[in-house]
Amino acid sequence: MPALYPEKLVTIITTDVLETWLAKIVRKRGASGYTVVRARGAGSSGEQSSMLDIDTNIKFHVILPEERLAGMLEDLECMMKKGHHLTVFVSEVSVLHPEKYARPLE
Amino acid sequence: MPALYPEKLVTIITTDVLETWLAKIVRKRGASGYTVVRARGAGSSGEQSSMLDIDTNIKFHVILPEERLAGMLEDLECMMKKGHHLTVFVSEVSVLHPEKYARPLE
Amino acid sequence: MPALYPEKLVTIITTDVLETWLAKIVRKRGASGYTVVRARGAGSSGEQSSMLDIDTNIKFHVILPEERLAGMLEDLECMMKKGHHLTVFVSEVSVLHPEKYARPLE
Amino acid sequence: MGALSNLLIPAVLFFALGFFARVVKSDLRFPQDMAKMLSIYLLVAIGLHGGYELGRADLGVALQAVVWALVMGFTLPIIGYLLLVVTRRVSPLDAAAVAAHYGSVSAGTFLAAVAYLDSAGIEYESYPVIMLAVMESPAIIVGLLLAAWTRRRMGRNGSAEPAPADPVGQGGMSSLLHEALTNGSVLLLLGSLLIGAIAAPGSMDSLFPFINEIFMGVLCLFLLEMGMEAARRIREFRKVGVIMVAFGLVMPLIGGVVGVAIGHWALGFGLGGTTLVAVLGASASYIAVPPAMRLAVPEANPSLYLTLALGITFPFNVIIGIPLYLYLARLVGAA
Amino acid sequence: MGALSNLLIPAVLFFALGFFARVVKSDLRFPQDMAKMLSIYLLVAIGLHGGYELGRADLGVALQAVVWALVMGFTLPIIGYLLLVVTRRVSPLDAAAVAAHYGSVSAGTFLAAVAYLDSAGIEYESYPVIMLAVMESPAIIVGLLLAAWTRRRMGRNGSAEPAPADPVGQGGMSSLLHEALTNGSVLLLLGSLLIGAIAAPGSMDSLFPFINEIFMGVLCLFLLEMGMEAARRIREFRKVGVIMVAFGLVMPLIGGVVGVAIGHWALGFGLGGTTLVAVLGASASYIAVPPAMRLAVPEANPSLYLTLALGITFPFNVIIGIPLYLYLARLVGAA
Amino acid sequence: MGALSNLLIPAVLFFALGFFARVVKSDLRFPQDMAKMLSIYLLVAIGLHGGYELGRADLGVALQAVVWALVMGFTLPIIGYLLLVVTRRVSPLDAAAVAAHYGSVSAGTFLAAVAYLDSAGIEYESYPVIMLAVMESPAIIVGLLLAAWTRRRMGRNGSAEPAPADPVGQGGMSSLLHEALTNGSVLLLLGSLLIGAIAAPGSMDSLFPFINEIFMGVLCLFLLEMGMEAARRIREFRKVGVIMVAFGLVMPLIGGVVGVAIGHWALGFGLGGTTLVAVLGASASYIAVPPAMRLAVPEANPSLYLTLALGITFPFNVIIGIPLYLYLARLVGAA
Ligand SMILES: Nc1ncnc2c1ncn2[C@@H]1O[C@H](COP(=O)(O)O)[C@@H](O)[C@H]1O
Ligand SMILES: Nc1ncnc2c1ncn2[C@@H]1O[C@H](COP(=O)(O)O)[C@@H](O)[C@H]1O
Ligand SMILES: Nc1ncnc2c1ncn2[C@@H]1O[C@H](COP(=O)(O)O)[C@@H](O)[C@H]1O
Ligand code: NA
Ligand code: NA
Ligand code: NA
Repeated sequence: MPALYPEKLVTIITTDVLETWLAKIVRKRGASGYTVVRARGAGSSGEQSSMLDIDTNIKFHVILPEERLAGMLEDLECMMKKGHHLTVFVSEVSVLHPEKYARPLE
Repeated sequence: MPALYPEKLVTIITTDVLETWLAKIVRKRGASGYTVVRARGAGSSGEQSSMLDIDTNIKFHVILPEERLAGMLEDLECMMKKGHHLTVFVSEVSVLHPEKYARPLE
Repeated sequence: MPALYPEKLVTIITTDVLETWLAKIVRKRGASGYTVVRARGAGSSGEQSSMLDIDTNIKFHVILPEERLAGMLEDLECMMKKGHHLTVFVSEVSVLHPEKYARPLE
Repeated sequence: MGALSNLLIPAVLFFALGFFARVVKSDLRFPQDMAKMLSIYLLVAIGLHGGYELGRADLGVALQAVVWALVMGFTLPIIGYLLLVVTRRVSPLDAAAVAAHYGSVSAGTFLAAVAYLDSAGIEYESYPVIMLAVMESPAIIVGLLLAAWTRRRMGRNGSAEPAPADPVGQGGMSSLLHEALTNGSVLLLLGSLLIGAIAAPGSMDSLFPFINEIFMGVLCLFLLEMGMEAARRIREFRKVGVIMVAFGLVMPLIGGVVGVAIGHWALGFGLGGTTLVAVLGASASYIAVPPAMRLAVPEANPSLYLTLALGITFPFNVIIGIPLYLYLARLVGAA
Repeated sequence: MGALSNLLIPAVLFFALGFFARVVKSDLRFPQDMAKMLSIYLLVAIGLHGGYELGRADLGVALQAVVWALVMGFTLPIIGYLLLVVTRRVSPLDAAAVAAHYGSVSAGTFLAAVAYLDSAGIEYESYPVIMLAVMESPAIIVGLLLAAWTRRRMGRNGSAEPAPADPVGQGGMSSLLHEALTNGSVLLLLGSLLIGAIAAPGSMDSLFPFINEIFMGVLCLFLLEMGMEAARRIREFRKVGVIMVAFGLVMPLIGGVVGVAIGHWALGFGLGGTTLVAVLGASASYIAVPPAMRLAVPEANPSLYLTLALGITFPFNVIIGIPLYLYLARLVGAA
Repeated sequence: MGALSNLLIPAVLFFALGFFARVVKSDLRFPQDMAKMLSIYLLVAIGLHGGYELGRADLGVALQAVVWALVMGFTLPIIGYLLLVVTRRVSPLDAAAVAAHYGSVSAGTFLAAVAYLDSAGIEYESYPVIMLAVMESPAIIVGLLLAAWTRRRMGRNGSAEPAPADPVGQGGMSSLLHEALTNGSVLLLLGSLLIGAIAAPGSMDSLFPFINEIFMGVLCLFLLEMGMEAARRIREFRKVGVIMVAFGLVMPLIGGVVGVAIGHWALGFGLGGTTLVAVLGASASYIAVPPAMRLAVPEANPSLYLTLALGITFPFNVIIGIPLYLYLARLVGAA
């Protein structure tokens, strides 16, 4: 079996208006990429039906090495302090080629 | 680094016809919100190509505190007993502000 | 509380052109099904905006028993060796009815 | 004009093209929501058009048409259920779910028939559009009743444990009835009919190009996609078994004959109108009924009813059924 | 012609149908991106149409119209902000975000008014289209300035800790201004206006069927969806409170009166044009301003401004406002 | 009429608008599937239109056109491959993948040329549409062969380890050939051509408004989106390097000259038809070939061929190429 190596997966659920900002954070914090999925949902700021541009959510995923996690979370924390609604969670995952996730996105 | 706290993430994959029922369960079981993503797939009940209304799947996510997990799973179990096809799995995640997930959705 | 059993969740992020190949691997390796979500993103092979057919990503999920994981990963490894760009990660999940994931997809 | 040349209308040809694309495993694929969007347009266009004419038509006949639509919608599922139970090939709950589809109608088949009549230069009444709108709900209701009755009977025979309590109290009859009556496509069609009928005189003029000129083209694209879907479903015919496939071919014939009878004798329609009523009887829903059955009869196997309605009955009707019902309508008309 | 029969135009009826569908909890639902696609078509069609006429119109008047549009776009949010601050029902930042919406415009309301005038056979100038295009940006800019000013004042009073540094340096004024000026729908509308005005003579002919014939039908579908969205939002009216609902009804009246005054006296438009300017003043944006406010004023509650703009002011304008502003325009015209 | 006023046709202006929107970093964005839907419409419309005319045209010439299309589709990639290998700027597999794109065609460029000719009042034959349909597949096949041959040569030189066994046996030549021949857009275009040609007389009439009247508008929206995509891709031109950019400008010129020669001398077309054949030669696929290359030549870098085809060659052809090829066609026609 191919060897597996531990990495962190950060998932952020929020309005799609913030997508470009999140992509900037990814670059700034040296992650190797990100993946975005369109979503709808409900939470403390009401329902987001994804029917209009103004109420579409995204699920934003970033895999990154443990040592880069703290910086990323600090930036997210800072956005939340400014008033943005982010649902953030971190999971443990195992990847096939860890060197792929060490190369920052240009 | 901002502190992280453990929560449970329940993911349900099923036909989108059941979305409103799942949202009702979320409210009933006191989760703070949910997120839905459109999906296609295949399983024991055939292929769901997501091309027509009648064969679209959803991935339904709920983050909730460990102590509310059992109730949620019981409701899902009960739906499955009635014949509904649900693919359910639970993962361990870490979140930034656990109090956010303790406040039930109105 | 309903009992939970451990399974492996394999997630593959790649171009949607490879979807049918991944579905073939799922069948070959005896997984019970798969779920696909449309995605966009960025990585070492540039941005995939999901605006045209030619730059759409997918998130491809397969839940399968631990003993079938190795075979699946070998096939994915082999695709990557041929030059395909796959972002692959494995997570630990708990499911309600493990027998569901033991029955291979026909 | 030969029967074959009858089939050479673009709407049918596009259906065949879609079917062919799947058979040769082409990667031709529509964007996810395109079929839905096209069908919204088609429902609105046919609704406005029919409503506009109904607003100028005989309300008595319209009412009669509604009544007969309800009769068909309630009767056909019962016939289907009995046939299926007799074959003993499927569980009684599967039978209830499948039967419900045949009491309802397929807008795609109906529109293909309209294109067929148009290209043959045959006129038709506007009443069948309103029948199209009202037949969805009774079929769902009968399906629910048949399933409930089956469950009770099975329970009495001890062959099934009592259903567990519903976690969200949503599987109940009343909430399912509500869904049957407020179904989205029913509402859209009825609403458009009403708007077409009551819109201020003159204000409809600016809508006519939209509902008339691009109608046939949109229908062609819709049937192209439905051809692909039908071909995808027909592959499963081996799983459903030859008896069930036979049901999927016989049931539309029964519905078509019933429809011809109702159209000609009960409603006194002409050749075109009678053919359309036959198509209403013969066609099986693949829009409103499947989700209703998923919610109400979760024990039934969706791929069974989808394969039958979409993979067997739908292409049968588009290719063979429509000219056949027209032929029958001509027969009774000449009699 | 009675006021009621005025409302019986398809565009308004489809809005009502969508509203009704949500009220009875129908499962009628448009595909995710359909409203967006329809609105792209509508913006392009109205832009090309308006541009074609502007290319043949008086540039002096066009310039005047732009100036007055800017004046409205800058003034109305300030009026709204003051009103809201006086009620003391919402935080000052909420007030800034809400007010910005009322300086901007709702293309859906504007188009409903166009349909209304068309069906009443009332002519209108093409200048209001260009005003529609330019009013989005100033409103956003005033919103940003009001929020910045509010934050500074709150900071001085010690009632707020200083905002944390922006992790991506994107919340800054200049990057937000850039977004206000290059907003997608503004660009699309301005671009189409320009193309309509400069396209080589003759080359527009092949476009006219596209922008004219199907326009009303597309508008009906768009308003159907917006009716559903309005109904979904109006349910939240209890959360926003009765004072805020009153604001959502009074503010369009103020904007409508201002618009009538500007249209009639400042710009010298006729009955139709004056009505359209009133609608520009009265309507509140639900396309460009909400995302801008989400980015720039994250502390404000989105469901507050969306409920007001989409759930209260939008249906009010479509059902009551448009005929009312026409009535006002007729009054001042007769004076 | 000056060259500039030639460019002031709406189709080209909308392309420029989309390009501009990206350059100023506007947030204008189409819904995900809108470009796909528009292109389905465009392929069906042009197919039906062309098929209808081909059904009434000379089959001998049509056959000749097909043969010459195959010749172009097979030859141009080989020319491109040799050019690229000579530059030594890209790996041989990259060269194979890039070259394949230039043997195929871009429907968007073709349609822009049609709009261009229409607005200039220049007539054109219907045969180029069928050439458009058949040129996709040979280019893919040559691409596969070039890649296979390159891999064998590299293997012989020991510069590459043997490719690992395919886990799903899908990378094989035969399954890739199947994909080349059943490609979705090829099938859609060929199917529509056939339907246009064989549809029962009279039955096409109800389709004409759909395929004619809204055609130019849909094309404008499509080119608007493609303008945005081209601008997004052109930003990467620095990554691909100046030599490759030069290739993206020279290759269409070669293809255009070849096309003019074939159109004028081999096929005897008039001014319009010759220009369209030149556009077929000059344009590079960004629909069918890229996914085929992803599957068949995974070692090649997609952003290389997408940047060239979509970011360099496509805008070059739309803005400069089309008038240039028309000029060339006029030259040889006058000679
Ligand atoms: N408990 C939860 N589980 C899953 N998703 C959630 C949860 N809470 C919030 N979300 C998602 O996060 C978005 C913003 O949440 P909120 O900030 O609570 O409004 C919602 O629209 C949901 O999509
Ligand atoms: N092993 C699996 N891995 C991932 N998704 C699955 C799996 N099995 C089923 N699914 C998803 O769950 C849906 C319903 O599955 P089923 O109940 O097996 O028909 C399928 O359409 C898939 O989307
Ligand atoms: N670090 C990462 N985190 C999340 N998704 C990633 C990451 N790296 C790559 N991806 C996804 O995988 C796709 C292919 O990546 P790549 O092979 O690096 O081009 C990208 O388009 C992203 O959607
Ligand atoms: Na029926
Ligand atoms: Na306003
Ligand atoms: Na070419």
